[in-house]
Amino acid sequence: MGRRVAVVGVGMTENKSHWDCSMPALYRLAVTRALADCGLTHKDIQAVSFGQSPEYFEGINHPEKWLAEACGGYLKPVFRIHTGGTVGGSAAIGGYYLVASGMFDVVLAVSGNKLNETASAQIGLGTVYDPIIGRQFNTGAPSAVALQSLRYMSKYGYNEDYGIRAAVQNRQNAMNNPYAQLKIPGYNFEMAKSTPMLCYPLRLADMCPTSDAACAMIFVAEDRVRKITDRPAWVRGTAATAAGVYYADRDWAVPIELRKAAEIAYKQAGIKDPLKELDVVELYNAFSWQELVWYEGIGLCDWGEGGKLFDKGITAMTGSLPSNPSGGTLCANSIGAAAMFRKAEAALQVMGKAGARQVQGAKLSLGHGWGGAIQFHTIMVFGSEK
Amino acid sequence: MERKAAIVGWAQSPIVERDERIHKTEMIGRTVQAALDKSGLSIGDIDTVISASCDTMDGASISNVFVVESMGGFMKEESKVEEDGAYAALYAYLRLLTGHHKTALIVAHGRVDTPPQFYSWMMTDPFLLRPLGVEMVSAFALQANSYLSRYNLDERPAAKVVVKNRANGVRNPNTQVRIPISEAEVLKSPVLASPIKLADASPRSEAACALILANGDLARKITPNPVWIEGVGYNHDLYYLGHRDLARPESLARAARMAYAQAGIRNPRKETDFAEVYEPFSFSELMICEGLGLAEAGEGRKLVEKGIANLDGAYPVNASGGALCGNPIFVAGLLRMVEAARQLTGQAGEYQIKKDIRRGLVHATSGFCLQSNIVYVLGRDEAKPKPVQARKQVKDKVKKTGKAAKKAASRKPVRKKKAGRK
Amino acid sequence: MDSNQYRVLEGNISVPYRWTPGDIYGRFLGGLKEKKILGFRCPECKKVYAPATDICTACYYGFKPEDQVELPDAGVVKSFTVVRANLWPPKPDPEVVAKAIAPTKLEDHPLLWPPAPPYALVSVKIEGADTEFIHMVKGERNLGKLKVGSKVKAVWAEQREGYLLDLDHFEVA
Amino acid sequence: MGVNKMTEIIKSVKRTNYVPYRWVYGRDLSRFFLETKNNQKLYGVRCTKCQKVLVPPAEVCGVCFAPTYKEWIPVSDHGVLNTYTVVNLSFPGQPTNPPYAYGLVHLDGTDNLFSHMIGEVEFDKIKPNMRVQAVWNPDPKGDLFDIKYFKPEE
Repeated sequence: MGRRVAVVGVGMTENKSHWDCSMPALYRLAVTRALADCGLTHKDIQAVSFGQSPEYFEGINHPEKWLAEACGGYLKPVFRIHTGGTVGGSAAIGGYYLVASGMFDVVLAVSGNKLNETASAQIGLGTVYDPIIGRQFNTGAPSAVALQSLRYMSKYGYNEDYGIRAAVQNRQNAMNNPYAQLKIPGYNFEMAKSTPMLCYPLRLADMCPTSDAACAMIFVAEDRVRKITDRPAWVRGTAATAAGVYYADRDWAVPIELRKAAEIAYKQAGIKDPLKELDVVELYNAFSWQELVWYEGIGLCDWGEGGKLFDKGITAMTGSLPSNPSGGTLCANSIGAAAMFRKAEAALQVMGKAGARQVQGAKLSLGHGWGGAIQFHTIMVFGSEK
Repeated sequence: MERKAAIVGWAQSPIVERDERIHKTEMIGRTVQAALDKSGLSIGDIDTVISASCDTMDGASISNVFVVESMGGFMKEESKVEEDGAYAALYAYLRLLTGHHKTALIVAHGRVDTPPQFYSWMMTDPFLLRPLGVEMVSAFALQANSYLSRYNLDERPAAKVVVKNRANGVRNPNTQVRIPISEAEVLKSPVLASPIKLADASPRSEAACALILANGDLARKITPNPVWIEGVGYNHDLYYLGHRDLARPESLARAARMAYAQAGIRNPRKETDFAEVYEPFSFSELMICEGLGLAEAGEGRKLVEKGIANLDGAYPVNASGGALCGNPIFVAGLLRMVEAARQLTGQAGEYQIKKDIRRGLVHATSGFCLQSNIVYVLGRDEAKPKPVQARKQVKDKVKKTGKAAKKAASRKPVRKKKAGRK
Repeated sequence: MDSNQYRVLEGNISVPYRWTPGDIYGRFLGGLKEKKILGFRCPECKKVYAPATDICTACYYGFKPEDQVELPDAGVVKSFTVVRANLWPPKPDPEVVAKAIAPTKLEDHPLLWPPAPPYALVSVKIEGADTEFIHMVKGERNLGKLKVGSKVKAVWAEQREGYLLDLDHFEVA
Repeated sequence: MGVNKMTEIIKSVKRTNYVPYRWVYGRDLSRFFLETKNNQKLYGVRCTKCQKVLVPPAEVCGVCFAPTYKEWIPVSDHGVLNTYTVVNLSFPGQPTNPPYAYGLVHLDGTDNLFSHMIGEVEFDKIKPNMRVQAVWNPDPKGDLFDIKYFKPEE
């Protein structure tokens, strides 16, 4: 199916308020780091797959028009993909297709957001809701995910502690990630549980921070890979699926479209039992409960079993399938870059370049992205082998 | 020439200035259904859906959230390119090239929920251009003046472009402005931003458009008249207007070179037969024709002055009337592909190019002053277009591949998996 | 259904922003506050960018503060357009905007609105710069004299805050 | 020429961006809200293929990609609260001042979820799967707030 493609370089910026850094400078920082990571220069880049989330975050429509040159896209083929929270994943998948199709050999995928440019990211997220039905009482993403979380809790009878515990596990993992934003020494269950309730059942601890960040990945065609690196991350499977908003029988706790994406990606990657075969997963858990829901979505367990899987400790750093060694989106969420961070972290793991958050001997990894009104999902599976 | 993927079906809603009686999902749903009907396919035959729409125009962040169901994207591999629909077609084409997908549906919609000035004003950076209120008309006017002063031209060639496109638009039942205009009327129309006058500018428009692409072998089963993508190129120039040479859009020349290299074209003027270009303003069409290599730099005017670009000329440009007769943002470029496909399959009716045509150029642009451009070379088979088969026969052919059946089967268990509510 | 029963929802999206200029744009805007036009010279290709930009695109060089050069506030018009028609809907009522962004105060985040015509958008090559500066020429007297090649000089605003319009407009010399 | 170290570095450019909109209801939603305004009744549409009933009405059934508009079906203004949230979070431009509760209601006789506010109940008494009913606004304007909110069923 198409040409084989590998990720050879990854560049990330720190997730924080970049008060000293304009948007072009932020993107340039991620891109220069990605180029340095694989020893290429901007001249080697043949095309750019650009991603950035909703315009109302920074108030810049068509941001690629302004920012592509800061990504080395001057007089190069550039297009922008925009799928909401999944955009980082969608842009990475766009980068994959640009190479796999045979059109280009070396492609940069870059995605980011500078959420601190707006007085509140929730204004931008609020405008996701339909203006005629829903925008009247929205509160951005937290309230929508609160609906999903409570549905999940009440449907399967999980108590509130599961969300908190998932949050704590991620926050503790984040201590190993130099790019994460929320790094709180000694973070524990009591600290998390004592945070204020913002959108029942979500406490402050259940939510992600607001970050500025950009992330870049360099995709290269099969025959160019070995000249650049001996530790590539081969793209083994990709999928981006969508459901809808008002479709019949929708159950917010059962993301059927994510299961579909996982099935597509596993088929491409030849994975039959993801729980056994995958070595590490990076999930877009912008809110704590989603960690459990996405376990089920990507088929690690049956519907409703996410909490039980978590209880077994399989997804802890010490478990057989660590989830979010980076701390996940719960510890750093720039939205535009977040889904690409998941892909990039997954790629770094199989490259063996994840530093203190490295899962030893990781050979097969999965990066996930979520967006829209809990209805878009992207998945990329990376392998250390073709 | 290797035949990789082709346009096998399309539909558009008629371009209108503004229709406040129809919701965007209604517009999209009907257009997609019409495209499926036209090609004799069902939604189950579609592997991937790529959309193009604009958050700022729709007044809704992630504008595909609420339209994904009406465009048939439910449980499909779906993505959105926030550029003109012609870029969405490019992404769909890339997906077909990999073999992961065999059919792709491209959907673009453009509504005027806010005046388009806001769409373009929001495109500016907050530090250097936004305080000046830079938007499409004044930015393209700045470019037009650069072009005119570089080549020492007056405003008459651009007026001739308007006359030509408006005359063509009269014949196009799907377009918005269908009133002919004279050169004198163009030159007398009120100045918006010199040298752009009201008649030089494209109107404010709404429309939806759907296009279906299929892989080589499948395309022939679906339609007797596939329109092949022989080459595609796109490129992106600098953002700040003071940083680039406005009179000669370099990204356009590069996009064209990339497309021509894929299609094996050395002389586009001789090896292609017509062009459909996205000209937001009359002056742009002259520059686009030059950028595409149809005329020497500064000599785009000769195409209109000598009647070459007319519908009955040696190289018709915008036989459909172009964007000057209807410019739905995010759809106009995709419509150029549709118009070229209509011409190549002999379905353009009143505005069908009479001479024998085999290959056409399609151009679309986005950003200020032709910043980003995409160029397609579309071609039909050597033989003349065949009469369209009865719809049912076509459908049976596709079913033989087992695709539709497989899709239907794969869907059921997904629905079953969901636990009952309550 | 009668056509007059079709409904339309009128509303707006109003967002207060605090855009970060960063080190380079930030210096350029700071220069405007002090009635200075600052440029940045790429050490690789030696081109001078005025107004500022974060990178020299061809070299993919990220500008540093030490690349800053001070330029005269005058230049030559390379291209222009005179905007005569008002292309915009009426300016919104400040109360409507204030309500839409509450509790953020409109005084802290003034409404962004395009200039009222007639004015000219001009592309000015500042003396000593290699790029062109897009700005405005205002006033009928200036608009009448405006040509490609006209020499122009900056007219500075009385109240300056570190915003592009601290340089109010250019006048034809 | 040369570096001028005294130049102030501007840290932020603060402005409010205003964009006006006219959002179109279209045929189905116009009719839906005409009924809520004139008759205080909720209507849905039925998918011509899977026969499921959708409220608010949609042009096509997303699951089947089949048209829905052949039937216009009255549905109950009572239903089951599928899930809900109590919002304490506040931000600029928020349309309603917190705290408030809203949720997804599975209206009787429908197959999808309708989102609306929840009122006339203490927040800690709201439970998923409780029966709720619409409270109609005595001054309907033909928009979503023709229903003021849903309250626990009497």
